[in-house]
Amino acid sequence: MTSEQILQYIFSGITVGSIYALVAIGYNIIYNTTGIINLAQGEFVMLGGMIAYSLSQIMSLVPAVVLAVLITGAVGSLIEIVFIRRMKKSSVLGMIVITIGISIIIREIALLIWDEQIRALRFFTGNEISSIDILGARISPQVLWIVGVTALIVMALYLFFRFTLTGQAMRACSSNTRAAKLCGIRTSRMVNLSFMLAAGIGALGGCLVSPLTQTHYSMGSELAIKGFIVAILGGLGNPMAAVAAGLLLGLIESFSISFLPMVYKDVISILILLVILVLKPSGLFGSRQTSSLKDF
Amino acid sequence: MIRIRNLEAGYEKLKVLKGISLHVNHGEIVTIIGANGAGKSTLLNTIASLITPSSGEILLQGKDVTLAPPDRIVKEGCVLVPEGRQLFPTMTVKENLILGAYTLFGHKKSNDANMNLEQIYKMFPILNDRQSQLAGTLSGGEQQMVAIGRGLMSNPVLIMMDEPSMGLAPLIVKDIFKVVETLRNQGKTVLIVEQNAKAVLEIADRGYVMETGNLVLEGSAEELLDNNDVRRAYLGKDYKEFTDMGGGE
Amino acid sequence: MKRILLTLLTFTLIMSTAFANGQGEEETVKIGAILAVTGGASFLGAPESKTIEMLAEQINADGGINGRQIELIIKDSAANPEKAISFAKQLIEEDKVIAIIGPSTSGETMQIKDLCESYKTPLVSCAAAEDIVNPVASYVFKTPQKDSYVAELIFQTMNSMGITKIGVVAANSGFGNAGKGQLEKYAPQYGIEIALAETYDRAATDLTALLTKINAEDVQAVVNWSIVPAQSIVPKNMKQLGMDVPLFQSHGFGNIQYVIAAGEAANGIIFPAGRLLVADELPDSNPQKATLVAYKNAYESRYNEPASTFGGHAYDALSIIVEAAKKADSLSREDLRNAIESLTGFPGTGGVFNYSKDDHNGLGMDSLAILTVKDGAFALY
Amino acid sequence: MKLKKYYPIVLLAGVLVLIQLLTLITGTAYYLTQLTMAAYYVVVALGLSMVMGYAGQISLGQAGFFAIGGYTTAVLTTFDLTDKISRPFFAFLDKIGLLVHKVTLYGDSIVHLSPWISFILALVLAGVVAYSIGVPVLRLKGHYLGMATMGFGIIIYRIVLGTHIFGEADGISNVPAFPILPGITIGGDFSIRIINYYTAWFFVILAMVLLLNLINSRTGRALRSLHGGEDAADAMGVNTAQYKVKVFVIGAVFAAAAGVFITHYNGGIGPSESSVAKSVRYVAIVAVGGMANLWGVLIMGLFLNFLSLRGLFGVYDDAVFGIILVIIMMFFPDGLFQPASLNRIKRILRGK
Repeated sequence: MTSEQILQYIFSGITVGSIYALVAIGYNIIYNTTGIINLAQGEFVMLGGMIAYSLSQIMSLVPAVVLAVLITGAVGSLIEIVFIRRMKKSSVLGMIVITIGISIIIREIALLIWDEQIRALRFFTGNEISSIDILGARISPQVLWIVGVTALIVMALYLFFRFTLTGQAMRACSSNTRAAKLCGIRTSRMVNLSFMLAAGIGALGGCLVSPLTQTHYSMGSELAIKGFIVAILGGLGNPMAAVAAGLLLGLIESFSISFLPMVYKDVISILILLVILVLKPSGLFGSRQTSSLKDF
Repeated sequence: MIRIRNLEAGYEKLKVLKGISLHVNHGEIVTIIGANGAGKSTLLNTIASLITPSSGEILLQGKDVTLAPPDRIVKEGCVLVPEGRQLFPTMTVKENLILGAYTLFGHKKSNDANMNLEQIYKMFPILNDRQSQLAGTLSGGEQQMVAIGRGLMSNPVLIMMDEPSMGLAPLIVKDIFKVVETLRNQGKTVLIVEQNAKAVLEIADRGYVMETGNLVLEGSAEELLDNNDVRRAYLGKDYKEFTDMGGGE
Repeated sequence: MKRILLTLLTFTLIMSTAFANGQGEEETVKIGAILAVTGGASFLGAPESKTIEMLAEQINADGGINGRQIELIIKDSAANPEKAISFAKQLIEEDKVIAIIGPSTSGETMQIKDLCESYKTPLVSCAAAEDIVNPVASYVFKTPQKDSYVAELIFQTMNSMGITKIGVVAANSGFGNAGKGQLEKYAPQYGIEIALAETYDRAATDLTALLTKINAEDVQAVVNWSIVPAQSIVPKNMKQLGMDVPLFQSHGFGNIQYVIAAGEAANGIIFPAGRLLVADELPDSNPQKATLVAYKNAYESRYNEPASTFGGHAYDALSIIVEAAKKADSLSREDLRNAIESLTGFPGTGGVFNYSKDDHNGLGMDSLAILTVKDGAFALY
Repeated sequence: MKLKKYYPIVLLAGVLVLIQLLTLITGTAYYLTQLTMAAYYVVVALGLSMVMGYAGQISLGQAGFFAIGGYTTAVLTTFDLTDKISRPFFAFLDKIGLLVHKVTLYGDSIVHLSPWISFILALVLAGVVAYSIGVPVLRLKGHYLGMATMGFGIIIYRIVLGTHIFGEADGISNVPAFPILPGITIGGDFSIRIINYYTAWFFVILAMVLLLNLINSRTGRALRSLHGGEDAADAMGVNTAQYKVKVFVIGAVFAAAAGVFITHYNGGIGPSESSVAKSVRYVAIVAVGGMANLWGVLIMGLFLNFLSLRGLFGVYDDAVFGIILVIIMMFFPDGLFQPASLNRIKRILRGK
């Protein structure tokens, strides 16, 4: 393997990994405030791409993306109000099942609205044939957008959770819901906010990747599973580690292609999941203590 | 300050509070003593609105807050320092305290919050040193200080405490109760639930005795200390243990 | 106990009302269709379903089959073989259709091939795989061009361009695998070396890693044999990687939507396909032109989306059944089968069909044209 | 032995005969096709009901076990042994009647393994896989368990989809019929449809009897205590890990058996049978049937599969199951066929 090739695999891994990380961050935000794994997270990515595509037909790209993020955030909030809020007393099993049900319903509605055709948002800069040379490896400018915006989101989230009162209140809800109530924090509002935030971030991710990977009504479940693997790999409830885990999984998948048939790529990532689950459920980057003191 | 009439509440089919009526006057320390499972914690949780009562009413400074959500109760000036501290273990001491003032921020009172923070640090200097340490890593006594401090951050008029002495060494318990007295001297009102009846009656003005969901006895602290039934049921063994332990130190 | 009794009773009631449904009018001619309208192959099944609904209306408006109206019964299998089997049995026995259109995918078609053969029901499949008509089952036909023609045509074009070393990527769908097989089979005949042949997940959305691997082999061209979404991703990823070699695709690229999705990167893609996509460019002398233009215009004005060759396969299936039924001695399944088998010179969207006892596909290699993408539109190469 | 508990089963048998007679009278015997297929899917759901309802564990990979059964038998019985028959091992198998000679529709003569062998191998394989997956995975809880089982399902799906001998995306067709006893053959031929209907339901009843006995056995009591709370069960001295694995293996073997039968009945199997969507569908059926309610699961499994296989839901097939999942979880978290839920429905019907 030449060094250019290795670099090319690395870029490919980072691109895919950033997408996984964005989905995993969504999981973690909701998990942190509610303890729910929202298996409909992948559908938010799909919705973001689809809505932005439709809007971009009648307006320019930036407002289309912004509106798509807002609308999807509202959808996330609505889902929480309509479905999740009523499920207070439900078991984990019930929660898994209902989020699967919700994801099926969103997907079917998307099929009704956008039919089975694939859609692609236009490139943020350049077009399909633009290519940037970095040390002999070549990437699309969209990759820079994906990686750059992912990094920005992660930083913004860090600042939000660390230094704003609302962010701290959300962390408080995740840390100890009862105590948060006693501090006068409206926990239901925080839960709603977490759904909104997760949906919005998912949607932004959907817009970012749409020019490269395209958007299809059934793309969500695949991403939901990959995102979950990454969330577990990083240690559930830890968005920062999710980013590292996302990049790691992206790189593993990318390099696995160089020596294995690509069809078994998913088998590898799921085997990693199973091994991690059985041997170290706290994730690769979390010690057992920190996962018991789950934190941002 | 607070007046409760015929309060009934519980979990699912199990009724824990069977018609509680009590009142706490301004500037008082009132205690509720009783055995494990009598419903003392349930009572405080119901006042704090963590549990929705099935009937009865709660008047806070004359306002009906029976069905108000928990954040309303806090805004009305009533906080609960819960049993077992219930801190945010993965957040720093400072963050824990700031969150106690959460309700102030909505009303552009963030200056109050900073002032309160300084006061808390003055009251518990050790917390000042530990402000950026994770709350989960503190000792039991320090955690109790954070819990009380967090409760005080929202400028409450009524502070409810659920078993503040639980799991603490006797010396620390003494300190904590000293703080409670200080609070009363600063004009706050305190409703305190304790199993350590002897210790709490020494600082309390009045007390209630609770048995299986009912308040069976009411009186001034001295009356209760002198009451034979109370002595037999709640002070006897505890009293001996407490003095033994206290004497040992 | 009482509860169980009660539920069982209600269940029996529900079932018996289901059984009570009477039969429809005798007047109509029933034609069944099993299509993957939803699910993983919906990009095939959805246009197919829309096409035959539209066409059936047209046929009925024009007087149906010798004065009898046709009634379409479309079943959505979502590309699940077990459903295709269930529906096939239902259509054969219960609805007593004269013929079945579909299924959309090769896998499903193979699952019901023997069933239709055993129960002597004509099946006109919209799936591509060669196995469907080889060995020839007397009741099973298909309308899409054979994979082998596509492969051979690609190699012929490569020969003319002087390409000798290529890389092959294919989706792990039935379609992709069959295509990869044909390419590997015919490459030696045309003196072409396949440096690397890889399959990828059919839902893959980023293939840069795979293409990097291919690029390292110094190939002169890449062939991608896939369906949605990869056929638009491969060209984009190739451009990103700065690969300048020509990209050949299969006839699965036959929908202008994929060109739109690939944008600038689509320009220069070479692929064999039926002439539907370039209908307007054809000379008037072309026997297919009338059919192609009629279908294309009707579909696009009605559904407000571009016509694809996939919908065309269903168009051909239904028009072949109707045409044969008009000529058949009776509307019995056996006579219909005979009529289909003896259908020759019938212009469809996929080509001019000449069925015979040994050829249940009926299309020659001339049914395909080599197309390319110029300025975001299909053009003859 | 208390015979009373078998009355509902006798009743079920009666209803089944009634349905068959009804179709005979009305000339609608074709309904039996989907009733037969539905029966096999019911067997899968019954097994899953034990895992989910009685043992309180979630499995989002049940279709994987179904596929292990179906694909094992499909691969083994479609492999043409004509040129291997002279080898001593196969000659021996042939001698003891474990090879089947037949002529295909297209006039080729082939020799294949008896489905009995593949049936037994499939069950053993499913059991072994379930055991080796179950031991490590069932130690997990909640989301982790759900995702681990789903991961298992996806791995099976991916392997089936990516491996040549499993027919990749096309699946395996031309699977021969399965003659289980003289006069009783599992196969798709219309002439043996009534036999197939009764055979399939015989297996359902067999499964019911087995499971009802299991529930009322020592194991069953242990299971119920397990559902009540694992710590409590542990405290009572119940070896929870062992019982969980046991039930998991039973569920897997049931799914695999159903997979074998339906593959021979349909004459083929495709990758969609192992998809996550299929696993979710089984979960939906168990949920709507009432989790720990075998009768509810039986009835809803039959009902929903019957309608789905007849294409009644049209393009909304998946949506129907999604909506079922959401409604059941929101309003009847214990399942429809549970006293609390039935009361609730009654109240709604009364307009309260």
